[in-house]
Amino acid sequence: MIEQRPDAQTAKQELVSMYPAKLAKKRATQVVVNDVPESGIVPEILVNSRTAPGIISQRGCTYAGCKGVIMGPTRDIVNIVHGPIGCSFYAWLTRRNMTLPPTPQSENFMMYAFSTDLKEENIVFGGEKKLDAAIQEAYDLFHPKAISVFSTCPVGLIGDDIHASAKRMKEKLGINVFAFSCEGYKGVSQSAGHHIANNQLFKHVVGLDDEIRGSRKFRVNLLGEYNIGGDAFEIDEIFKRCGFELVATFSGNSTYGSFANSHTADLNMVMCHRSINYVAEMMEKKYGIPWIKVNFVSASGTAKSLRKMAAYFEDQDLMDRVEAVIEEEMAKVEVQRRKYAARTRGKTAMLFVGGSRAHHYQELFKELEMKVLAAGYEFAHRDDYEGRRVLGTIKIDADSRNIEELHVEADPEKFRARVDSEAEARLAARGFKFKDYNGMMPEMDPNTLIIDDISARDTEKLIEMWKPDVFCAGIKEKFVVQKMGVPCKQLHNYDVGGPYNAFRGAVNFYRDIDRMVNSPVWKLTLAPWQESAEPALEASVA
Amino acid sequence: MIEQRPDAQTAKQELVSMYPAKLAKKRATQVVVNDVPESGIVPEILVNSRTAPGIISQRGCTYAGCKGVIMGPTRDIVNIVHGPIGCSFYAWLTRRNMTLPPTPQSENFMMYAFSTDLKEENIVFGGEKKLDAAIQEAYDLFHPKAISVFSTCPVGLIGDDIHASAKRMKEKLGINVFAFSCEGYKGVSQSAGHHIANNQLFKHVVGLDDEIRGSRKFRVNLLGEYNIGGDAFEIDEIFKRCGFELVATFSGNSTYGSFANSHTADLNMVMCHRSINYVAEMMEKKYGIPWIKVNFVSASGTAKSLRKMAAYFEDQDLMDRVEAVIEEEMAKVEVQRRKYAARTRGKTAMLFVGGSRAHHYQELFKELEMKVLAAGYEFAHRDDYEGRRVLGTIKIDADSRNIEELHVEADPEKFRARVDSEAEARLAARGFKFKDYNGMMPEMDPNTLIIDDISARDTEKLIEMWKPDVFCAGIKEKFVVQKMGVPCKQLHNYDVGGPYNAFRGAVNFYRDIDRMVNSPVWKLTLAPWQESAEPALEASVA
Amino acid sequence: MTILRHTPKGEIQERSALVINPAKTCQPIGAMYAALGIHGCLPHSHGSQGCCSYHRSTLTRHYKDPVMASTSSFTEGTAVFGGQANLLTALQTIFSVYDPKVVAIHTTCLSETIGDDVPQIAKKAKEEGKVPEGKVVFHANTPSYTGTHVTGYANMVQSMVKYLTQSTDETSEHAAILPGWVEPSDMREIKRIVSLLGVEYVMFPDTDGVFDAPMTGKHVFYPKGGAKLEDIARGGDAKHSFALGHVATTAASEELTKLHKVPGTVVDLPIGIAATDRFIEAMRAVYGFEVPESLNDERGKLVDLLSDMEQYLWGRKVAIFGDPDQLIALTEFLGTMGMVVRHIVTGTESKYIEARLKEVNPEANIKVGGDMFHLHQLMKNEPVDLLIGNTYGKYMARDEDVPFLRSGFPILDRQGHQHFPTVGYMGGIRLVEQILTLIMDRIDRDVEEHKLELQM
Amino acid sequence: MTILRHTPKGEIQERSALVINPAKTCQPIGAMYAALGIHGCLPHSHGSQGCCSYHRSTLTRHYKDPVMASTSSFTEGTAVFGGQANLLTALQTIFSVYDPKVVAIHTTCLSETIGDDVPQIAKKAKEEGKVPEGKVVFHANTPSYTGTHVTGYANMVQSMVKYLTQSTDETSEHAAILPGWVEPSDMREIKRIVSLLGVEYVMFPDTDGVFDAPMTGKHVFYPKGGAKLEDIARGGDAKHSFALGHVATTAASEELTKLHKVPGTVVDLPIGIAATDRFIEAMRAVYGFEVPESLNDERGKLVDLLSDMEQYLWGRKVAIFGDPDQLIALTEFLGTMGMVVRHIVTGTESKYIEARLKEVNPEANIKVGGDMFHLHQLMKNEPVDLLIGNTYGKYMARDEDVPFLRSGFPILDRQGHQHFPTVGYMGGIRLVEQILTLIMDRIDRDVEEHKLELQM
Repeated sequence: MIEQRPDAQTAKQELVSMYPAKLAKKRATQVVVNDVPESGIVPEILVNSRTAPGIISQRGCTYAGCKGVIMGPTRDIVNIVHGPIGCSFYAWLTRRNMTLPPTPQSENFMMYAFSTDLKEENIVFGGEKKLDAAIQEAYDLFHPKAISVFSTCPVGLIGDDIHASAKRMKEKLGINVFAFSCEGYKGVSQSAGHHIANNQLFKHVVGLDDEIRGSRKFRVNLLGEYNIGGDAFEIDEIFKRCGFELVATFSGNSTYGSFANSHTADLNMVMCHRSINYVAEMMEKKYGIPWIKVNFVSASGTAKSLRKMAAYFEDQDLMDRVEAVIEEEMAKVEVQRRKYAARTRGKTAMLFVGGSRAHHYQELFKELEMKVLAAGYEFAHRDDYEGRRVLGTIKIDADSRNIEELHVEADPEKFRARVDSEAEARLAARGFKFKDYNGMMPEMDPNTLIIDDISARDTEKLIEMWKPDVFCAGIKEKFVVQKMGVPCKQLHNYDVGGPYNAFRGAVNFYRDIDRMVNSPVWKLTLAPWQESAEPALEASVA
Repeated sequence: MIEQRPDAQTAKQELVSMYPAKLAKKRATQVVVNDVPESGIVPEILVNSRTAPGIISQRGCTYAGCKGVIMGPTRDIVNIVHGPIGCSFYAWLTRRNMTLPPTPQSENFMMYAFSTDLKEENIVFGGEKKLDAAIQEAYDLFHPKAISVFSTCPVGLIGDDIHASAKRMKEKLGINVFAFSCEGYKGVSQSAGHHIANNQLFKHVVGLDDEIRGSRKFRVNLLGEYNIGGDAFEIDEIFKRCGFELVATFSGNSTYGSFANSHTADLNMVMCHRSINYVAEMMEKKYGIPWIKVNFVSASGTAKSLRKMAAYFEDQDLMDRVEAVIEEEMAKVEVQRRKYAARTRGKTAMLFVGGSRAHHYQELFKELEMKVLAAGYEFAHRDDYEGRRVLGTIKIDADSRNIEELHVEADPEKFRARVDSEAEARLAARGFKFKDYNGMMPEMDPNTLIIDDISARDTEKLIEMWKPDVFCAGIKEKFVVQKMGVPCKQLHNYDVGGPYNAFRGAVNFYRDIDRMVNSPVWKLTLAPWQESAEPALEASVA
Repeated sequence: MTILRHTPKGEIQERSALVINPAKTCQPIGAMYAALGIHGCLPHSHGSQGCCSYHRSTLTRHYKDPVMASTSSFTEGTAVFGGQANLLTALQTIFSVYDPKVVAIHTTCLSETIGDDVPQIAKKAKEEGKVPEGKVVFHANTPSYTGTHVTGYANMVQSMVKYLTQSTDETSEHAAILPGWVEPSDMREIKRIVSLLGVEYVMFPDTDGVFDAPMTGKHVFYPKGGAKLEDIARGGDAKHSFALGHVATTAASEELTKLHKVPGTVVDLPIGIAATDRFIEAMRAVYGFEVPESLNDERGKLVDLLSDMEQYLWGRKVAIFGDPDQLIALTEFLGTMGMVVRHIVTGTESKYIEARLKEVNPEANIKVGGDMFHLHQLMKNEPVDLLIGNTYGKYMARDEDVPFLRSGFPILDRQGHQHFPTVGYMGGIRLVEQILTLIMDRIDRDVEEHKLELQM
Repeated sequence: MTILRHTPKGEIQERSALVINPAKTCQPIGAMYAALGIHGCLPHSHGSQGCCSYHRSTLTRHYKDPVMASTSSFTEGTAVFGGQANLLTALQTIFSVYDPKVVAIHTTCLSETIGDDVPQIAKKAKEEGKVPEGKVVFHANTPSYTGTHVTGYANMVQSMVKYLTQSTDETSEHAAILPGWVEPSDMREIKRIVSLLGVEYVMFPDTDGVFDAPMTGKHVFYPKGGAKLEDIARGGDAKHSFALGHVATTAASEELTKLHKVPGTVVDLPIGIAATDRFIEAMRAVYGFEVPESLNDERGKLVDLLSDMEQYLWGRKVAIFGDPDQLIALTEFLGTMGMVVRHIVTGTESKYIEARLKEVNPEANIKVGGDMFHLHQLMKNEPVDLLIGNTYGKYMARDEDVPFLRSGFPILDRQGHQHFPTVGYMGGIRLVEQILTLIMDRIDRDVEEHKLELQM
């Protein structure tokens, strides 16, 4: 098929021209044929822009990004959704962020959905009293450490002050109560919700607990890892073996206490740059914790990230341990990789998902020796495509301006610079880079297609034109893609698969992709009589 | 309905007249309108007679009576069926005789089916060698205490000498191996198989082990109890509480060893008179163990039987314990009986099954204050209907003559009279009767119908005429009866119900019958439009 | 260890403000499901992106099939200035990009709070030529803060009657069937039954062939299934309408009477023997047909199964949660089976339903407008032998080690519901089979080894 | 503790004489089942009472429905002097008491060993007027000591062709369908499929409506179902015969060719996608029809289900025992599902089947002419994720704690098989649903609590 594929330029034209002129003009700047010149300066792409009303997009809302993605994975906070029942119901256990309480008695509210279930009278006369009552009822039943409140669309209009309510109840109950104004209409996608979650978490939780627990050395936070399918369990295991002390993960398998204590770490590692870089930035300003970009998707990425972490701490024993772990694990992985790559080599993939996975998972396809034909994000910003070098040049539009920018300063008591100027020099000399992210496009082949905020129509057209062997997206796309005879790997929830992170996770992914692209089921699509008018001879033998 | 029922004479005519003249004439002597004069001498009935070819009967074959009924319930004998595969397959776990091995390691072959699976070449050239080999293979795999062999129809004709084979292998393997010539064509029903099983068990097993185990006092055997649905467990529990030492049960929940040791008991109690009285007779002759008839079906029957057992031993403590148990249990039963009888009072039943249950279960219906309209046996003899008083007058027909009558004499060493003449006198004075069985008919109402070897046609006709509230029979009749809108209680396997014996068992039966005769499901038979041409008004309300 | 470890046993604390583990969701998803029962229809969610995304995701997880719907993608500005601009753009985009025959707009809590006048906006769109000739745009108000997903379904079906049915002068013999919220397989079965009765009919909505589309190598944007506009239109000329499920279809039935003088009968969902009998009787009252032998046979087979299996079902305790129309028919049917329904919870509030449930099960603990947290507390206080409800029941089922029959919406973790009906007599046979299997599997798992039975 | 505690793990001892836990039974029961697929037919067992009693009991336990058949009630004398007298009396009694249209006599090991000449006896009965005018008596030889219950079915179906089909001169377009031993529900489904293909047909035997009779308050001695004599007769004029299942129907197909020159195609039982495709292709080769869209849709739905669920089935190990025709189609279908069939046992010996099974599953442990004791040993040595077979498999399933799909004959402890087909594409959907449910139930039972999944 590959040879019959129209080239990237033609394909782009085909995609763009499906839309009315005005929209087509805009789409032309959101669909880019990749080009990676020496300079490394890839073409500019229009992103983080409103989806045209009527377009069937992958995107969700601010509430989903705030409650679902960032706050969902924390097990011991009672998350009350303030609004009509739906939003609480839809966000109930529908992501696969796992949590493993240390004991059978440990608090775990993740399997519960809490809502104020606003009714018409609340919309008319206000729901603040009901919210107070709901917080009280939750407290009386569960006596949790903390309760948080999430407002949904109508709340923003009826004038409930959820922050006032939180403040009131915090004083009354003597536990931490805080709220998120994450109405669904804010921003252009989940992205706004991530930012809002980051802000409130930083404001109300981070820094509350100064006690140093566990090892005083090699203390790190992992940001932007959500423990889908148990990813975090794999990473934790590797960290332990290397000797890193993981203080907090934002927010896979996390607890309220770990957030409160997270400022005692000495390094922040950002995995999903899009959803969490805000917290990293703020923690650096306020507490002096530097951050680096890491990626534990793929075996090579994991090895690279571990080395970078070790390098930062400039400790020979640590580096040796890390090398030993990498050597042991890579040996095992390579055996499997060879086995599976032999069955996947040369096959093609497309990735359209999230804010970092569309990038990170390309590493795994490389390890499977597969070719990525096209990719794009659902809610990313330009830096996630083109790299942080463009940060300065991004113009802030109305939608982004609506999201609060916290003003953060160094904390008079708690600020501690982790890296003095010599150390910084030494590291720089070794080519060590802080807060360094090149984005997706520079790492993709030229003449691949980069599509931001892909639509259902785009998806269909793209598959028709380029017939990939596997397509990565979300639940809303999955069965559209499979109806077309192409297996679809969900990269939000992994289709009940995973873990896919770190070394063993990589092998899990190899196995699942091999299964999908080589499954006999895709050959059953046509019945014999649909393939040939002539009945099979075999059948007529008496 | 009851008033519309034709009277018994008319009903009998209706039943008999369905058959061709010759057969009708015979049936007229097998269908009897009951009459119980002062004398207690009920009308004579023709029974244990060949079923006319072509008639759809309840009856099975000799093999079924021997392998299925008598030998099936013993857990630690490997029972090899010598013949084509079918007979072994059909007798595989299809009765509900339960067994409870003392430990997880204890031998239990009951869930296994063993067959020599005779093929054409064996039929032509003989199967004796294959039988030897099969016994050897069974021994090599399981090393059981004993192996027994059952011959099926063709074996009788091809001249295999299964007894010679058994003898050979017994000598070779040094374990007990014995055989049953229970070809299906022998006799007129399962009854012949019972007799054959009794004979071989007595010849080859009973009396092999003289060691007295357990209490030396109040040692009893229970004959003709097969632990369907756990009946034996109920009886055992009551015996323990009363202080009886149960040496052997023939053959519910039994073991090879208990048979071998059974001659050390001091009293035999016969429950199913039909299937087992042969063993009782022979044990009395050879070992001096007297027997009495008992019945643990129904609470009153259980109380009566326990008292009789205690009376036999003439021990005041025993009698007191028995009375205490009866008092305690009857109190509980009576509460339940009242509750259920209030819901079953006046309802009607019919029983057509086996060789004793059609009689014993009438006790339970009496306790439910229900009326038995008709009953009959599947394979009984005249004494089971009319009482043992007729034994002398039964003429032996060809079919019965074909079944070996063992010639038994008092064992020179092991014979021990359990009851001396004074004791006998004392007991007699108290009205205690040995080997006393009055049969079913004297205990039934006049103008009920007694039908031996009821046919499918009779069953249908009888239900049409007399519309009982519950019909008791076997699996082949069950769904015929229920298609007619009448619940059918299986009295061979209890429909996965039971235990029904002793006190708690009686209550189980009350509950199940109440459920059946009062189930709403029988009112669903007709759709509204089948009940009235006029649509229900309710439905047409807008 | 338990999963729902914070759910207490013992005395049940009343809650007035906090809902925990809802037994319901919001109106728009019901409107979306109903709208997809029109052939060539694109449902449109007038609100924020998230609503549409959530509804599509939930329906997709339930059916493992594509679910297409569009949204007005509200933003901060829209929330302030109203959704008219967005809806106008949306309609233009939709027709040019997705070319539907019909767009069925439903509102959301946001657009309702804002107070957008959807009919007026739709009118404007037509006037501005944003709606091509021959294309249809209609709407239903489905504020998420009143009623539940079932109400949303009811409102959308009522709007179908209101906007899409027509009456001509010619009188006609056909029936209008208005099914409640049931599975595509159930819609198919209802049509089969009505055909067997020999009654000509139109039925809407009809999701048969929409959510259970074949795999063909192509994505058919508008699946073959769904009620055709012209058939829906004929609803106005129907001789009589038969609405199945009081909560989901009464509004539509009454609308049809009001608009086109079509008399209507509202019956329970035809689940189980009695309810299916009543449905057929209702039609017989109007058409006076002879019920065909084949249907009597299906009924007879169900009765046969029940009479033969009664001993396994009799007296077993059941807890059930779900939507009201299903609960009424199911609890009645469970009673017919001889089972004892102990706890009944539905998230949908309705005096009528409460009364009906009490009537069918006077003994049971009934909570109308309750949640699953409450049901779980009831189950802890009085254990049952079987739990019936949607997939969210699985956590309770595992914690309490109770056999669990998936029923209702959503079913996210099993397959079959879209293919095999539970309505009608054959559906009853399937239900009895499923319940028997659950009960027997549990017995076979737990019974002492020496009591393991070979036969039923 | 285990139930089958004497079944050893490890090296498997070959057995030459002793069969333990048979995966088969004897011919006559198959003949009885087939004969009941003729409307108004009373099967007659020429042998001892016990045979007939056992066959009726087993069929009754499988179907929970009446099973009527008569017997020659051999006695000691008969065994010596032969069964002629008994059969003559039997026929006279049968017609006067039960008034069947047809009596289908099958022999037993006893009458075969004696050497009774049944056709001659039947002839004598006619001559002596023991067979009323217009009544039919025919027979099949079914010696229990050769073949298995499937052979008995095959022999009886062959006898139907031999004795009951006729050819006239008029050439005809209709097909003769000769189904293998499948359930009444499958027979019904096969007829539905052939009707959808637009081919006129006669089918025999046909147990639809025989073993799944409705509850009506009456016992219908000869149920409504069954192939009518006049239809069977038309088999001789068929344009082509299609026999489903090589072991069960090849003899009948060849007989039809031999007697009436009706060309025949023998295909596998249409279980699963590929086998159903081949069945339809075979008919298309003769009739050249366009396969209707509705059937393509059913196929597409099955493919859709498989493609969406593939991840849950892929690579799971299966052990299966049963009858050869089922095993071939099922193991092929399990392969299509991505499952790995490890152990296959059938009691029926057949070189052809052995070759076919090896062809479909070269990797599997295949034992043709084996028993369940052997299968259990294989399972102990290499455990599996799923066991498929008749009810007798439940003891192994519990001992090894393996999910168990009841399939084949007999199924004594579950319901549904008589009502819901497993043949054809819809039957495939049912099979996949059942297997998925077993697998997911087991995962939901065993998985650590923090890994319990909400969704598939």
